[in-house]
Amino acid sequence: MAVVFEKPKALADVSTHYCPGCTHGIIHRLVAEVIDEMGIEGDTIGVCPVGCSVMAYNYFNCDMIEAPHGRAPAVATGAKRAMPDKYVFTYQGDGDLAAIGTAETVHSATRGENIVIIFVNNTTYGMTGGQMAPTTLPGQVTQTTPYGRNTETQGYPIRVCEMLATLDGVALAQRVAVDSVPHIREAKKAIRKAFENQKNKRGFSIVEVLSTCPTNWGLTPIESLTRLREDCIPYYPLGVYKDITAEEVVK
Amino acid sequence: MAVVFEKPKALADVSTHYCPGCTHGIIHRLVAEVIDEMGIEGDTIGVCPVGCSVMAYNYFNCDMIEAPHGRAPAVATGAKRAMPDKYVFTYQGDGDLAAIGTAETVHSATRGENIVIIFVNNTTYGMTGGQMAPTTLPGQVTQTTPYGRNTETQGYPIRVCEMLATLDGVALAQRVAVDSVPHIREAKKAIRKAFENQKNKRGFSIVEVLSTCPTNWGLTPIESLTRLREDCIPYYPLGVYKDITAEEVVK
Amino acid sequence: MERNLMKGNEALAEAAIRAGCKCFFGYPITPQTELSAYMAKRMEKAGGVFLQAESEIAAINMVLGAAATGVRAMTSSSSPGISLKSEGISYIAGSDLPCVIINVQRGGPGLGGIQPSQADYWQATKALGHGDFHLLVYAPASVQEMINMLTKAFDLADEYRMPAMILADGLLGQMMEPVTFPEIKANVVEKPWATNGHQFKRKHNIVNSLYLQPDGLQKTVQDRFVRYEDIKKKHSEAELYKTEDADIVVVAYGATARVAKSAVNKAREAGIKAGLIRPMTLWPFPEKQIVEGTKAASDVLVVEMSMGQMVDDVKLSLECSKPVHFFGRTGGVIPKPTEIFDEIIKIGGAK
Amino acid sequence: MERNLMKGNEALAEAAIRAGCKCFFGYPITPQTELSAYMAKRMEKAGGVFLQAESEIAAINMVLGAAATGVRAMTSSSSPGISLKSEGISYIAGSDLPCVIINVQRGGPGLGGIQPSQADYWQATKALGHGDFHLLVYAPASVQEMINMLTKAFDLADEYRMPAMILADGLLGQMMEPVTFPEIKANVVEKPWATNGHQFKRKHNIVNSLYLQPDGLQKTVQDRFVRYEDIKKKHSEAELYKTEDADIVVVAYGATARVAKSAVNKAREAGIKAGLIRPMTLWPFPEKQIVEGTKAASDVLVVEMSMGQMVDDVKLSLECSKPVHFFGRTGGVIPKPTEIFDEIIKIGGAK
Amino acid sequence: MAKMEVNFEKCKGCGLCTTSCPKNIVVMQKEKRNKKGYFTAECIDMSACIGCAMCAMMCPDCAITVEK
Amino acid sequence: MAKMEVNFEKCKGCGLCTTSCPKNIVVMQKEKRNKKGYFTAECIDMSACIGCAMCAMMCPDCAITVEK
Amino acid sequence: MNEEIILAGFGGQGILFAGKVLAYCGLIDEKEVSWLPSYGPEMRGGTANCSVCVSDEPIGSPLVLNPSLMLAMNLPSYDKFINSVKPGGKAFIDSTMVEEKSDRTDIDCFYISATQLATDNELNGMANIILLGKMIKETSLFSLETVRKAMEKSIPPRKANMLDLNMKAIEIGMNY
Amino acid sequence: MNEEIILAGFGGQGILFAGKVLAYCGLIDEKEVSWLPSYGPEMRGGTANCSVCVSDEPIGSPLVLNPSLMLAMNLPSYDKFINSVKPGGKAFIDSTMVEEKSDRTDIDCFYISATQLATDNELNGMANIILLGKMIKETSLFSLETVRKAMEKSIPPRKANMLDLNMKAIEIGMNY
Ligand SMILES: Cc1ncc(C[n+]2csc(CCOP(=O)(O)OP(=O)(O)O)c2C)c(N)n1
Ligand SMILES: Cc1ncc(C[n+]2csc(CCOP(=O)(O)OP(=O)(O)O)c2C)c(N)n1
Ligand code: SF4
Ligand code: SF4
Ligand code: SF4
Ligand code: SF4
Ligand code: SF4
Ligand code: SF4
Ligand SMILES: [Mg+2]
Ligand SMILES: [Mg+2]
Repeated sequence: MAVVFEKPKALADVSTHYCPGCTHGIIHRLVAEVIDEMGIEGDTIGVCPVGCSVMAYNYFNCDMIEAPHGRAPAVATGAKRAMPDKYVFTYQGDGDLAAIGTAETVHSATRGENIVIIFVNNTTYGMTGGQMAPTTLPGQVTQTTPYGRNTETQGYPIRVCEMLATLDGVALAQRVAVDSVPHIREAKKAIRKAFENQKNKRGFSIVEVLSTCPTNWGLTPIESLTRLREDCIPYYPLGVYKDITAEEVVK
Repeated sequence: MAVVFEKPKALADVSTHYCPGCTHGIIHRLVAEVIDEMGIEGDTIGVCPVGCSVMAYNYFNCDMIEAPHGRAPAVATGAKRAMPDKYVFTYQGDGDLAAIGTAETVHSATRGENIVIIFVNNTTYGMTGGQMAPTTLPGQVTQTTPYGRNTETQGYPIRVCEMLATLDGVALAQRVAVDSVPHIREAKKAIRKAFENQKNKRGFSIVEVLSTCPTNWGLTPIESLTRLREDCIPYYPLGVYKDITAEEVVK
Repeated sequence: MERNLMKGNEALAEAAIRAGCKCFFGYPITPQTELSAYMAKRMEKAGGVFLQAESEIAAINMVLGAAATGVRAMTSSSSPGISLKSEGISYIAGSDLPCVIINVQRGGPGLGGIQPSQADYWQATKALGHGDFHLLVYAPASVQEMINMLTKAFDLADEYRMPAMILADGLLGQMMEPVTFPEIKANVVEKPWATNGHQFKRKHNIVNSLYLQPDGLQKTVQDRFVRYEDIKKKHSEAELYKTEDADIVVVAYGATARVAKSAVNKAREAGIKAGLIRPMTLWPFPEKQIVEGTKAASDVLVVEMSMGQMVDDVKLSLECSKPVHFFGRTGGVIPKPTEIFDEIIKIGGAK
Repeated sequence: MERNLMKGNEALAEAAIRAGCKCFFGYPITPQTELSAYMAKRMEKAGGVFLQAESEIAAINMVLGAAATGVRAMTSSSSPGISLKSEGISYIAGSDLPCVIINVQRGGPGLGGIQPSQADYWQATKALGHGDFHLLVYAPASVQEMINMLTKAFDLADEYRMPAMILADGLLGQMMEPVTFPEIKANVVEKPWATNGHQFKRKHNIVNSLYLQPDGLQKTVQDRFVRYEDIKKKHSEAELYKTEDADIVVVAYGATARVAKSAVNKAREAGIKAGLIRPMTLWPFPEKQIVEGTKAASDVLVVEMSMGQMVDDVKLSLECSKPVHFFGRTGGVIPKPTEIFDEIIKIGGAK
Repeated sequence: MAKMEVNFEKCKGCGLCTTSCPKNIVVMQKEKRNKKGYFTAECIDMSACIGCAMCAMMCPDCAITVEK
Repeated sequence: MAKMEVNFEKCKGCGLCTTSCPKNIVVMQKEKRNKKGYFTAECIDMSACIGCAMCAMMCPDCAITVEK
Repeated sequence: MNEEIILAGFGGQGILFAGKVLAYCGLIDEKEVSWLPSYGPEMRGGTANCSVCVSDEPIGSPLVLNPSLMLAMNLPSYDKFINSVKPGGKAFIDSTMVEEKSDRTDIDCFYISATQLATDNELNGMANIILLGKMIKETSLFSLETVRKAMEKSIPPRKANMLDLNMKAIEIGMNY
Repeated sequence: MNEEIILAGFGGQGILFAGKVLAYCGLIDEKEVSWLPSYGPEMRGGTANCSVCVSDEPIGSPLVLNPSLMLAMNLPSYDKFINSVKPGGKAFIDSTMVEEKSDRTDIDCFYISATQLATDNELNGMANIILLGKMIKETSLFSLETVRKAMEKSIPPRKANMLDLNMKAIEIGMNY
C-alpha cells in the first residue's frame, strides 16, 4: 500500500495552537503542499504578521520572518528586493491585510511586487477575541459590533480582490474558499498559480481564502463551514478577479 | 457696472505662498466659491494635511485643522463624528492621499464617512521638492526617479477614483481638471455636488482634481497646462466613476 | 454606594463615559480589548460615539479631529499600538489639544508578549514622539484608582490643553476588583479655541502645530513649558506608606507597587523598617514626595517591571544623595513579594 | 585624497553605499530629501536597491525584511517620520536585526518646523518605541564625521545585531563641507541567523520578536542587556577640547557643539578657562569621558537645541556632584556663539 | 483496499472530516478522550474506504493519513 | 461695456490668464515689476472686453476682478 | 481569611465564571477580593485559568502563584498547577477529565467526576459549578446564602433562568 | 581670512550656485569652508539664500547671521539682510531688481545692474555670476585662477560648455 495522503514536508510535525476545526490549518497545508510540489522549501521565505497565524513560523519549515501587524507586504518587499531569487510569501488575516495594513497591501500590489500573498478572510479578528474586521458582514455580531455591524455607522465591508483588481501591478487576484473538498482543490490550484507567477516574475499575486473562525463566530466547526457557504461566499463571490496569464491566453 | 467676478468671501484676502501659476490656487477658489454659494462658511471645518497646501488654514476663512501627513480623512472623521451637523472637508495632495494616507483614504471611503475629499493630483510631491508620487506617470522624471519612473522597479501609478469606486460606502467619485475654463466649470460642479451629498447625508464624496506643479515639473505655468492636457488627462481620464445620485435617477 | 466587581479595562470605559467623554476611537489589541468592547455596548446609548478605527494611527488622528472640535475624546491601546500613535500624540501636544490616551502595557520590545509590563515608562514620560513636549501621566494601582484618575486626567487635560495618559498594564486591565462610581461633576471648561464652526460670530479658529518661523515655534514651546512648570508645582501625586521611620524605602508604581507593599509589610513583620513610595503621577514626577518620603532612609530600592527606567528619575529627585538600588522583572514577568523582600533584606544586610 | 564639497545628506548616502549598504528604503521629508535623491541616482548603479516606500512605516518594515535576509539595510527620515517608525524600530531591536536609521532632526512637536533641532534626544536614546531596548546613537558634528560614523554604525550594528542611528539635524544635513572618503573595508560579519533560504543545509531560521512565555521574553531581554553592557564598556565616544584645566566645561553635541566650540574659544580669548566635551555617541552615553573632562571644573553648562534633554544624563554621569547649568534653544532656533559665551560669563561671574 | 488512519493525539475532534467522506464512514467516537481532552474521529468501516483522502483533505490538523 | 482689472501687487506673472481670454486682449507686460519682482498681466484693449471673466477664472491668485 | 485560589481548565468549561462567583462571594461577605484571568492566545484551544484572592487584608499581587485552593478541569491544567498548591492546601479535580491521581500527601485532593455528574443530571456545561459546590462544602468559606447572592450578581439578567440550575449544581457538588 | 557671506535672491536666480562657487574657491585655496542653504517651503515662490563661510580657522556655526559680505538679488532679500551686514562689510546689490539705496554709511554698498548687464551680454540667468565677479574684484579674496578652478568643480560635466560663459560673466562683473 502506498501513502496517498500525509502531512506535507514543508509543514513541521507539531500540533498547532489553532482552535479545533479552524481552517487556518487547511490553508497552511495547502501552502506547504505547493512548496513541496515545487521543491522550493529551501528557497522560500515566509512572512507572517500578527493574527492567529502569528506562530506560523513554528509550523512552516522554510525560513520565516514574523512581521508587525499589517506590515507583512512591506517586510516581504524588503526581503524580496534583497533576495530577488528567493520565493517570498506572506500569510495574513483580514484585520491585518485589510485594516491596519491597507496601505502596504495596496502599494505592494500597485508596485507589482513579485511576491505571493495568502489572505485569510475569516470576517473577524480571531486572535484578539473576535472584533469587527473590515470584512465583517453587515449585521454580523462581533465583540465590537454587539448589536450587529451597522453599515450606517460602521461602514461597509471591503471586497479586497475587487479593489486590488483595479491596479496595474496585480498579476493574479483570486478568491477561493475551504468549506468543501472541491473548493479546497480550487484553492490549492490558485496558490500554485500564485507561486508560479512569482517564479516567472509576473508580479503581485493574491489569493484570498474564505476561512472560518468557529471560536469567535460562536459556532461549531461544522456549522462554521455552513456559514462560510451560505453567508460568506454569497457576499464574497469566489472567482478570478484578475489574471494576467489568462489575458495573455485570451488575447 | 456690477462685479461679475471677484475673490470669494470664504477665501482670505492674502497672497498665497504658492508658486506662480500653481493651480492649487484655482482649486482653493472653487472650494471657497461653493462654500459661499451654499452659505455654509460658518458651519464648515476644513482639514488640511501636509503638502504644499499645508498653510491652507491661512487661506480659508472657515475653521481649519492642520492634520498629520496622510491622516486628514481620520481627522475629518473625528471632527464629523463629533459634530455631525457641520460640513467637513479635507484638501489633500496625491502623496498625502494615495501614499502614506492610503489606509485612511480607503477606510473613510468604505465607511461611507459623510465628508468631502478634495484630492489634488499633481503627479508629484510638490512640497518636499518634487519626488515620485503614487500618481507619477510612467517615465516621468522626478527627484527620486531621475531616470524616469520605471514601472518594473517603482511600480505603476494608482488611479484613485477607479479604485475607490469599487467600495460600497462611496457616494461620489469624480475626476476633473483645471487646465481650461470649461474644465474648471466642471470641477466646480463636482465640488458642489460633493458638498450637496454631505448636506443630504449621502456618504463619502471624493473629487480628484488634476493639477499642475510648474516648479517641480520644470515647466512654465503655461507649458504645465499643456502637460496636464496632453499627458495627465489621457492617463487619468476625466469623468464620474461613481455617483449614487445618478444611479438613483437612472433606476 | 454599591460595590461591584469590574475589570480594569471596563472600569476605564465606564469612567470615561461618566466623565463626559463623547468620542472613543480604538483599535483592538490585547490586553485592552474589553475597553473597546464595553464602549461598543454602551457609548451610543450614552449619546456618544464609538468607532473602531482601521488602525491605531487612524484612531489617534480621529481623536485629534474630535478634540479639535472641543469634545472630550479618548483612545486606548497597548504598547506596540502606542508606538504607532506617537506621531499623532506629538501633533496633539503641538496643537495644544486635550484628550486621554490609555496604555495597558504589555511586554516588549517588538511584538514581545501580552503579559503585564512597565517598560513604556520612558516613552510615556519623556518621548512619546518627536520634539519637546510632555503628557500628564497617571499610574493607577487598582481598578478603583483607574476610575478616579481617569476623571482627573480629563479635567486636567482640558484645563492645561494637553494630552493625558493613563499608564496601566495588563494586570490592572484584566483584573476584577470591587469598585464604586462616585457622582462625577464633569468639569466643564470653555473652549473658545475649538474648530466647531465659527457661525460668523468670531474669527475662524485654527488648530495647528506648524510654525515655519523658528522664533514662533520656540515661543509656543517655551510658553507650553511655562504651563508645565505650573503643573509640576500643583499636580504631582504620590502615596507614602510607612515611610516616616523607614530605613529602606521602596519606590514602585502601578501593579508593581501592590506587590511591593506586600513585601514591605512582610519586612515590617520581620522587624525591618521598610516603607513604600508609590508615584501616582509619573509626569509630573513626584520629586518632592520622593525627598520627603526618604528623609529617614539610608537606602532606596526602585522596583519596576522593566530593566530600570524610573530609577533615574528617583536618583535625580534625590540629587544622587542616597544609594538607589534597582530590582526589575521584564517581559511580562511579575515580581514576587518574596523576591522584593529578599532584595530589602540584601540591602539591609549589606550594612 | 581629494577633498570635495558635499552636502551632509548626500555624504551619508555615498558613505552608506561604500559601506556595503545593499538596500535603502525611504520616504521624502524635509530636511533630508537629498539623501533619497542621491540614492535614487546612485544605488542601482552600485548594485543595490533604492526604493521609495509608500510611507515611513512601510520603509522601516522593508528594512526589517531586507535586514532579516542578512544584507545591510538603511532608512532615513526626520522627526515626525521617525516617530512613525518607532513600532518598526522596536520590532527590529526585538528581533536582534542590524540596520542603520538616519534622523535629520527638525523642530517639533507635531509638524513643528523644518529648521534644525535636537529635541529627539530622549526618543533616540531612551524610548524609540515601546519596551526595554536601545539603539546605538551617533551624533556627528561635521559632514566628514557623518561619513566616518555611518561606517562605524553599520559595523557595530552587525556585530551586536541591533539597530544604529545617526542623529543629525537639518543644519548638518543641508550644509556642504569638504570631505574625503577613506578606503573602506566593509567589515564582513557572518550572519548564520539570516532568513535567506535554508537550501536544506540547515534548520529553518526564524526572525521574530514574539515570546508568549514571559520567562522566555525576559531572558532574551536580559541577554540583550548583557550585550548593551559590553557596548557601554567599549564603544562610548566623546571629544574633549581644552578640558584639562577648564573651570567651566560646556557639554554639547552635534551642530550645537560647533557653536559651543566658538564660544569656548571666545571665552579663552577673554581669559576664562572654558572647555568643551562633545559626546559623539549618545547611547552609550560617554559617562566616563564626562567625569574625566570635568575633573578640573567647578561648573558644567549643557547646551542643546531643545528644552533640555541631555542634561539629565550629564547630571547622572557626574552623580550630581557638580552644578549642571542649562542653556537651550528650540523650535529650529540655532544658539549663537555670543549667547553661549554670555552664559559662560554668567556662570563664571556668579562665583 | 485502502486505509485511513486518525492520529489519536493529533486529532482535535472538530468533526470536519466527517462531513466530507463520500462513504459516510468517518464519525466521532464518544468513548475515549485524548490527552488534550478531545473525542476523536474514527473510521467505522475500513473495508468501505476507497482511499479518496477527502477526509484528510478536510482535516485542519493533518491528523489523517490515507494509504491505498 | 465691461472692465477687467489686474491687482498689480497680487499678480504673480504666471500668464495663465492670457491663455483663456476669448478676445486675446490679456498679455504680460515687460516694463514694470511689482514688489515681488514679477512682470504682471494687463488688458491691452479694455474696449474689446466682454466681461466673460474667463481670465479671472483661470487666475490662481484671485488677482483679477471683472465688472460688467 | 486569606485564600488564594486557582481555577483552571479548557476555554469553554466556565472556569472564569466559577472564579467570578467565588470573587462575588467574597465581596458579599465584605472581604477584599480580586479576580485575574489568564488571557491571550493561549486561550485559543489551550487552557484557561484564573486567580481569585479572598482576604481580610488588601490584596497585593492578584496573580496567584501558590494557591491554597485549586480547581482543575483538564489534564494540562492539573499537570501545570498540582505541584504549586501550598502544603496544607486543597485540590478539586474533575476526575471525568483527569484520570491521574496526585501522590502529594501534604495536600488534600478531592476527585469529583463532575463532567459525568453534570451529564447525568442534565446540567451540561455545569461541571465547573459542581466542583465549586464541593470546594465550598470542604472549605466552609461561604454560606449557601452568600453563594446564591453571588450567583445572582454573576449571572446577567437576561440569563436569570440559569440561576436555579446553577444552584442545583452547587448542591450536587456539596452533596458529593 | 574669516569671511562670512550671505547670498540672497529668488529661487531660480542661481543664488545657491554662486555660493557654491565661492565655497569651492575657499577649498581650492585650502581654507576651511562651509555652505548652508536656506531650505524648505519658503523657497516656493519666495526667497532663497545661502550662507558661505571661508576661514583660516575651523568653522563653528555655518549659519551666517551678520555677514561681512552680502549679495542681494531682489528686494525682499535686500530688505531682509541689508541691516545685518557687519560694520565695515560690503554689500553687492543687483540694481536692476532693487531700486532702493541703503543709507548705511558704515558699510560699502555696490550697486550693479547685473540682470540688465546679463541681458545686454546675452548671458541670461548669469546676473548672479556678474555680481560674484564684482565681489571678487572688490575684496580680492580669490585669484581669477582660483575662480576658474572653482567653476570647473561646480559645473557638472554634462554642462561643461557653460564654463566659458560663466567666466565671461565673472569678467563683466570684475570690470564693472
Ligand atoms: C500594532 C498592533 N495593533 C494591534 C495588535 C493586536 N492584534 C493582533 S492580531 C490582530 C488582528 C487579527 O485579525 P486577523 O488579521 O483577521 O487575523 P486572524 O486572527 O483573524 O487570523 C490584532 C488587532 C497588534 N499585535 N499590533
Ligand atoms: C510623516 C511625514 N512624512 C513626510 C513628510 C514630508 N512631506 C511633507 S508634504 C509631503 C508630500 C507632499 O506631496 P503631496 O501630498 O502630493 O502634496 P503637494 O505638495 O504635491 O501638493 C511630504 C512627503 C511629513 N511632513 N510628515
Ligand atoms: S480564534 Fe478563530 S481564527 Fe483563531 S485559531 Fe481560533 S478559530 Fe482559528
Ligand atoms: S511646488 Fe508645485 S504644487 Fe507646490 S506650490 Fe509650487 S507649483 Fe504648486
Ligand atoms: S479516504 Fe475517502 S472513503 Fe476513506 S475514510 Fe477518507 S473520505 Fe472516506
Ligand atoms: S478533521 Fe482532523 S482534527 Fe478534525 S475530527 Fe477529523 S481527524 Fe480530528
Ligand atoms: S473678462 Fe473675458 S474678455 Fe475680458 S479680459 Fe477677461 S477673458 Fe478677456
Ligand atoms: S493668471 Fe493671475 S497671477 Fe497669473 S498672470 Fe494672470 S493675473 Fe497674474
Ligand atoms: Mg481574521
Ligand atoms: Mg502632489
